Amino acid sequence: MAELVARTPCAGLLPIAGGGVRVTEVDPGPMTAIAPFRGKEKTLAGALKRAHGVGWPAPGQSEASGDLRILWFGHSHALLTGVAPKPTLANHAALTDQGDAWAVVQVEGAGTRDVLARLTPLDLRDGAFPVGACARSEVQHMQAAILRVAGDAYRVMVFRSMARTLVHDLQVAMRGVAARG
Amino acid sequence: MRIPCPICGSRDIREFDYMGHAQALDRPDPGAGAQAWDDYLHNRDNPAGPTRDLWFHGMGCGAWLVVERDTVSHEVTGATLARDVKGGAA
Amino acid sequence: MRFSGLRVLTEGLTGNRGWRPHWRDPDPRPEYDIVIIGGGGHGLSTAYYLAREHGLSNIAVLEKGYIGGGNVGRNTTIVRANYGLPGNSEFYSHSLKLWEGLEQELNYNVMMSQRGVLNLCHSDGQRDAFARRANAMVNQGDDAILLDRAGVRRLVPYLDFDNIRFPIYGGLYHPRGGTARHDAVAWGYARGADGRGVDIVQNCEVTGIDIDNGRVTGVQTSRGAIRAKKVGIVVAGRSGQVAAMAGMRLPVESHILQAFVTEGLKPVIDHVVTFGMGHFYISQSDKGGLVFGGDLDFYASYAQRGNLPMQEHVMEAAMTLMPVIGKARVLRSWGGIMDMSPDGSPIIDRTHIDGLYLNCGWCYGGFKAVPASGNCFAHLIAQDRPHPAATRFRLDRFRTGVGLMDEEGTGAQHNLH
Amino acid sequence: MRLDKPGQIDRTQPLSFTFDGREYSGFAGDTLASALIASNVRVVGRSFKYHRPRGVFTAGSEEPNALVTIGQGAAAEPNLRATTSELCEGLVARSQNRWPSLDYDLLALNDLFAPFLGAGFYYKTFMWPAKLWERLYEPFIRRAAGLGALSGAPNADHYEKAYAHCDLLVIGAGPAGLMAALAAGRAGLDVILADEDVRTGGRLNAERIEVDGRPGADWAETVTDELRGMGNVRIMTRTTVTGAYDGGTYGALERLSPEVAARTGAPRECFWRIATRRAILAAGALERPVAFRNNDRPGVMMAGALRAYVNRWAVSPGKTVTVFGNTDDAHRTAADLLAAGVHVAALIDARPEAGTDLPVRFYAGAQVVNAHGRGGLEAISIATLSGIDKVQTDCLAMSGGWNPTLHLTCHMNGRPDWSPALAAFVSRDGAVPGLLTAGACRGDFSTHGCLAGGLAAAKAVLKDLGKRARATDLPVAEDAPYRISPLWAVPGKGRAWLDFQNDVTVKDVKLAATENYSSVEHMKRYTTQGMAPDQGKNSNVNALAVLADATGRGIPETGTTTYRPPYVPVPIAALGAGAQGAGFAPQRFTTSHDLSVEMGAPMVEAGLWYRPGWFPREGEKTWRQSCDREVGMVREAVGVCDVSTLGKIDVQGPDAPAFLDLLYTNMFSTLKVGRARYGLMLREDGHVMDDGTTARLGAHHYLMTTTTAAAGQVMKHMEFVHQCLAPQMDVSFISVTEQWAQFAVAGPKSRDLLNGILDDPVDGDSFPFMACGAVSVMGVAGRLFRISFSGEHAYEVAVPARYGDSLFRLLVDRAGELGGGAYGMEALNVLRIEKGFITHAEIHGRTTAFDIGMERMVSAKKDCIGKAMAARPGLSGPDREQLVGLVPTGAVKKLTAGAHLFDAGAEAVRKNDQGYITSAAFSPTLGHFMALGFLKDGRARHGEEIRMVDHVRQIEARCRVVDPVFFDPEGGRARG
Repeated sequence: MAELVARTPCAGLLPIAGGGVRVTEVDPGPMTAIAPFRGKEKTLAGALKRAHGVGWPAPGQSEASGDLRILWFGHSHALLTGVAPKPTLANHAALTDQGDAWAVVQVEGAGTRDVLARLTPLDLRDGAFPVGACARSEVQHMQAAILRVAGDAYRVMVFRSMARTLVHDLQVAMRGVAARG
Repeated sequence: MRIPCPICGSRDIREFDYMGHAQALDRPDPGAGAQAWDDYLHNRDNPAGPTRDLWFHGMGCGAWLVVERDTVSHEVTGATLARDVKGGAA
Repeated sequence: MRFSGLRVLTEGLTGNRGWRPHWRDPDPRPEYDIVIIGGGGHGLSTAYYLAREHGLSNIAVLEKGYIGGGNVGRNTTIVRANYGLPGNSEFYSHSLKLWEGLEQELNYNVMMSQRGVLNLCHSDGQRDAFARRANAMVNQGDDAILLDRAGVRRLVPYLDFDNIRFPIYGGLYHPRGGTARHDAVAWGYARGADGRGVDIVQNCEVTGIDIDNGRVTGVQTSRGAIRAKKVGIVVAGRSGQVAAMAGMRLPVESHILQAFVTEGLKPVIDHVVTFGMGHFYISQSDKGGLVFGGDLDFYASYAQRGNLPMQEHVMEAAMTLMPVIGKARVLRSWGGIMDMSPDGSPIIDRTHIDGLYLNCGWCYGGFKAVPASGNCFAHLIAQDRPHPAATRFRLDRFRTGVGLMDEEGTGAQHNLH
Repeated sequence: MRLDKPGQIDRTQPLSFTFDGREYSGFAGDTLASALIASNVRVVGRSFKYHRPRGVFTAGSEEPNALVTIGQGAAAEPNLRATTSELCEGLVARSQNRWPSLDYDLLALNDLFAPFLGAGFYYKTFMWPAKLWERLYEPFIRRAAGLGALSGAPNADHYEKAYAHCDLLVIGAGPAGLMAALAAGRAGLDVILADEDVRTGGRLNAERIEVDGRPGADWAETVTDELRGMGNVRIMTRTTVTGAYDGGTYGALERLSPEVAARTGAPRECFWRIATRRAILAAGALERPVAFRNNDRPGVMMAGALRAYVNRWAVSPGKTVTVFGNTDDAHRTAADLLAAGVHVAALIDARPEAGTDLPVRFYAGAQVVNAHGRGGLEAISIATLSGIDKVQTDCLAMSGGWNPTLHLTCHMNGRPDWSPALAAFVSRDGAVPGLLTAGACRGDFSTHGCLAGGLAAAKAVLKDLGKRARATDLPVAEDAPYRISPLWAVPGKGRAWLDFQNDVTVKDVKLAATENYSSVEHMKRYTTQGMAPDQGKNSNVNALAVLADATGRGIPETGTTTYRPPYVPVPIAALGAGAQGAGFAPQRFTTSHDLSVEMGAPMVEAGLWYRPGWFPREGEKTWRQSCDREVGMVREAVGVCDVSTLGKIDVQGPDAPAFLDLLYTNMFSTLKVGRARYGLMLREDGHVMDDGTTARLGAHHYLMTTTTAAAGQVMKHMEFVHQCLAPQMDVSFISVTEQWAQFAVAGPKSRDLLNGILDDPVDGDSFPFMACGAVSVMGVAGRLFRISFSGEHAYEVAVPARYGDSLFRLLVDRAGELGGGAYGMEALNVLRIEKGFITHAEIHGRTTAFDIGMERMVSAKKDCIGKAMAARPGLSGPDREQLVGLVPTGAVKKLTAGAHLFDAGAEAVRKNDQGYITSAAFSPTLGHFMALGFLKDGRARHGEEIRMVDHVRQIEARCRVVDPVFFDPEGGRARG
């Protein structure tokens, strides 16, 4: 019997490199949006800590514990990645599977910030966007999330359907940065 | 122009959508009558000077904001989450 | 003084000493039959037609700055009659006919250039919507041609037919549409009105509207009180403020619309071209500058200037549609204040105050409306009943829902039209 | 000619270039202008209106005359300033606005007709006969006007946009800007120092001025080196800050150096959006000309520019130079020329009290009244108390004083103030929030003034931002006072130019005043003064002064026109970078895209998405053949269609039912778990916003669908309703459009197909019409909905998007085995029209629930968005156009969308208009065309014969009004 074969959002598009920057596709594992029910914010934070060892992220922040991360992801929700949420969390929050909704790429290398400066209006200076910071913003004209995972490494997420556009835009920016030497 | 999103901090207006005056928060009762609904949906003070209007941080956190702004100078003096404004009024 | 080639010649030969002011600068008199608030294109044409068609001359146009300093002096100069809905259809048709004789009527060359307006469509659905609009134009007696892709290519071969993000399916071509020299329209009407006895009073700001017992009696101004039997408000982006002087709250929100011009170039764009997916429209002025614009900045504003996101969006539309102009350089950007109405269509109506009339809500379609707006507003003021071409521009249509003219179909949000 | 002195050029690097086809050479460090001057090229362009020969006039971006086209083929760029174009090997430049050649320009005839071509002449003529305007006058004017020409080829170069963020943006890297950046950088601020020149230093590169006892340019170099060493300071040369925008946002245009721009992938120019907390404008000042007869002759140029050419580029535009001015700068110019060994024939100072120690022929209290020499300056006439002196000269340097470069302070509607002491406008503090001015652009013209001003501005910024300034010594430099005696226009006969580029003379401004274009804005618009590429940088103040004089007002009372962005012209390609071709908007691809393309389906834009139009099979020559076959497949076997682009929104929370009740006209709180229901959504103004089915997955859990087109709008609307109208509701929602790949499986054999892939087969009892629920698709957790947009027995099956490609391939394969296959948008459209289902062709923003026959869906039991306004009298009733079906009854069998409807026999004019067609298609099921449309009082007119007229497609047909559901009106096929 046939079976369904999984394809990643950037299959066939990555990796690419240039301008001191390398872009690879990341498989963050399961991704679940968590939106607390009204008045359940505190109990949810406790349940998260017990279930997965991370707290509720402050706006613009993320928390990591091993391969597991929780990202602040909007005015009313966070994104748990790297682990499927324990079902008990559903007592405190709406859980929605987002594991197939996003293309996730890692952009790293010395020129990363120059490349991203060509794509997003976000202030990525160290003071404004330290390691661990997570923002929703735009990348070119796409809704995006940007997470800083290390000094010169950022994760960029856009909707799955826009993976090609993201890779193309990164490529053009990388060429421009590379050419300046 | 930049808007101080209470959640995300100062952001370029390109991340936001504009709706209009914050009077849109004050939806009349269903039976308030034609004039009340006309005033709500159509008629505007349209001030030349300070105003409060509604912006949606669509490319950011997704929050609706009440922004205090001047329509002549474009100065932005503050922003509050619409749900908080609404909560305060209730 | 009548203008002609011969006059230019004789003046040139005699040292150009014979030229005279094109309009007077009178001090305001204490009383007029009619006071028009607003010395823009619409106000000046209203005064002109009041004098020309209704035999009235005891009229003042009060302008707080210099005449023609508002939107008539800061638009992208497009003239067209390509609307789809009843109300707009007959009105803009009327306006275009007035445009077509305007130079001769005013004895002032407003450089009305019927070079054709082309709207591009980018899907089957858009094409069908264009067909509907085009048929409405023909029903009205105006000209419309539905072009397929090949037809568009013949007309404007320099578009990027092969790589554009939203392919060009075809277009609605309106040959009688075109452009005009915007400032000259204001000046031509001013000269025509002045010549018929109208007082054009510049630097005269209206600060109050006098109302006695439900009837207007005059206005207060920075140059003193002026009595008037009838008062017309024609102040575009300032409509809200002026109407508030009469205790009215209008269905108008003022928004900024930017426009752009490049350095002078040899002829490259011969028509007016409009990009259906990007809110981008462009023509080339007789001086050679590419004149173009896009959508509103979207936030309420009185600043006559805009910001970068919309500028960039407009230029991005230009680059996907016609990369042939990529190396043209933007010389200047500016903004006008648009009186946005909830359905994107204007208001020419009486008010609840006797003798007080309102002309507003032009959104960003006001320039092409200048002749008919003045013509119809003059008719309303002089005869107290609407001109047949403007019967639907009622103020109460939003409350009743009767006769809404939402061409864009975007609903009652002022900035979406 | 090249002077025998060092200058800032590299003589070891000669560069060859051509101008109008002739070969010349210069050196690295030259601009095109300095290299042309070195090569004794005097005429570089023609003026706009009179086509007068013109020479290099300035040394900066304000240049009005030396505009050239550089490059060849698609790379050719018109209207570039030779004065700021870096020379590079092989550069190809051409002059503009002349025919057939720069030396012999036919339209130079215009100059002879000048008496007839004064300000606004065209408003007074070309009116008769009316038809000739478009045919004769305008084409001639258009060809004569304009400057350079575009290449005619699409842009083939790369341009770029980028963002930058800093604490302090310093605009201008002259003495003031360098000092400001130094102090701020040392104190630890993030600083961007931008300058439009290729190097820092500003006027220090152009003058023989010492700072701290050494050449100013050396001092600038040292400071620049220190700044480069700081991690917190970024120096952006070749970068012109073009505009000040709200909230501390600035636009800046960076030109890449020719050698970088030549590399693969490199941009030519980059447009920066800089967000900063504070800014210091240290943009210097622009020297202004004096208007006198024939002051536009090639060889007449600005004195400050001449000093730059002599001192920086070691070139002199003349062998015998004269200098004319009304400040000490005239003397400085003469001194620099003498120091460089250039002969100075005369120094003319308009100030009667002036004196000089320089060994030159000196005139005090005198004025140049005429410039002689048609193709280039040969002599000047000087009016003295004793009469007219004629002096032979091939170059006149003039200086009418300096205008602070305050343009950016006007970009937010700030108006400058007149300073009688400087005889110039100065900016008002606070004109741009967060921006301070320093140095010459503040009116401090001495080097000391600039250095001190820069330092003071930096200190003010540091204090404001709560940072401590580190000790920074103020270097020692000259502090000469600025003494000016205003001189705008020398009285006399003939034409004296104000706006060189647009050929506006003193006479034109006076004529404008005579004709009552006496407001400065009217004068500008009537004469076109200030509207040329230099935007009045060289002419505004002089023209204003002439207007003030002509109207008997002072300069402050006359006012100014305003400066608007950009400060220098910006290519459309830079501001629109990234958008050429497909870059204008993101492209969204479904998981079925690859297979659809493999199958040869034309992919059609649907919003940002791409969807297949149809799937051609062998032997099918037209889209209609494929479409008809696909419709038949669905009606008779099974079809598969990707519907993932429809918006899917997951709604959860205890108040989810109440929230949906508020959102939709109909009830969702009463929907059973495991069932789906069609919903209609209104805008608050009572018109239809969107429609779609919503499934109830749990007591507090729904899955909404929206149309593809309205997905984003609906999501935003829901956020508005929740956050702004009903924040008390405990509900949350999130888009899951991208999470699921969803396929419609439609047709009598749809269940057979599905049961082949579902781990637990479904039947009519377990999965009746409008059922929904979780299923297992070959081991993958999916969802199944029994909903139909075709009117057939149909399902939509959803799996996580990673499996979309795989599932689609499988479904298409299996469908093929059952006599079906994939179907595209065209078939989908025909199927839904046959069923009378609406799309945005019908709900186009002006339709009400009443119009589409759904007014009964507006529940009377509850409030909903749009309910109150939908009750307005104008939104329902017999005057409204209502949804109907139409079938052809006459000889013409085709119906077309966009056609209008009329009573049979009525003339097809607006007054008789009864409605229009929104959707039309050939129905292979029915065997004839069918259409949906809106007809006045249409529901009462079923059976009536009417007339359809499509003027623009030249189709007219008789048709009958019928119910909009053409096929299976009882709906038995979908339910069965």
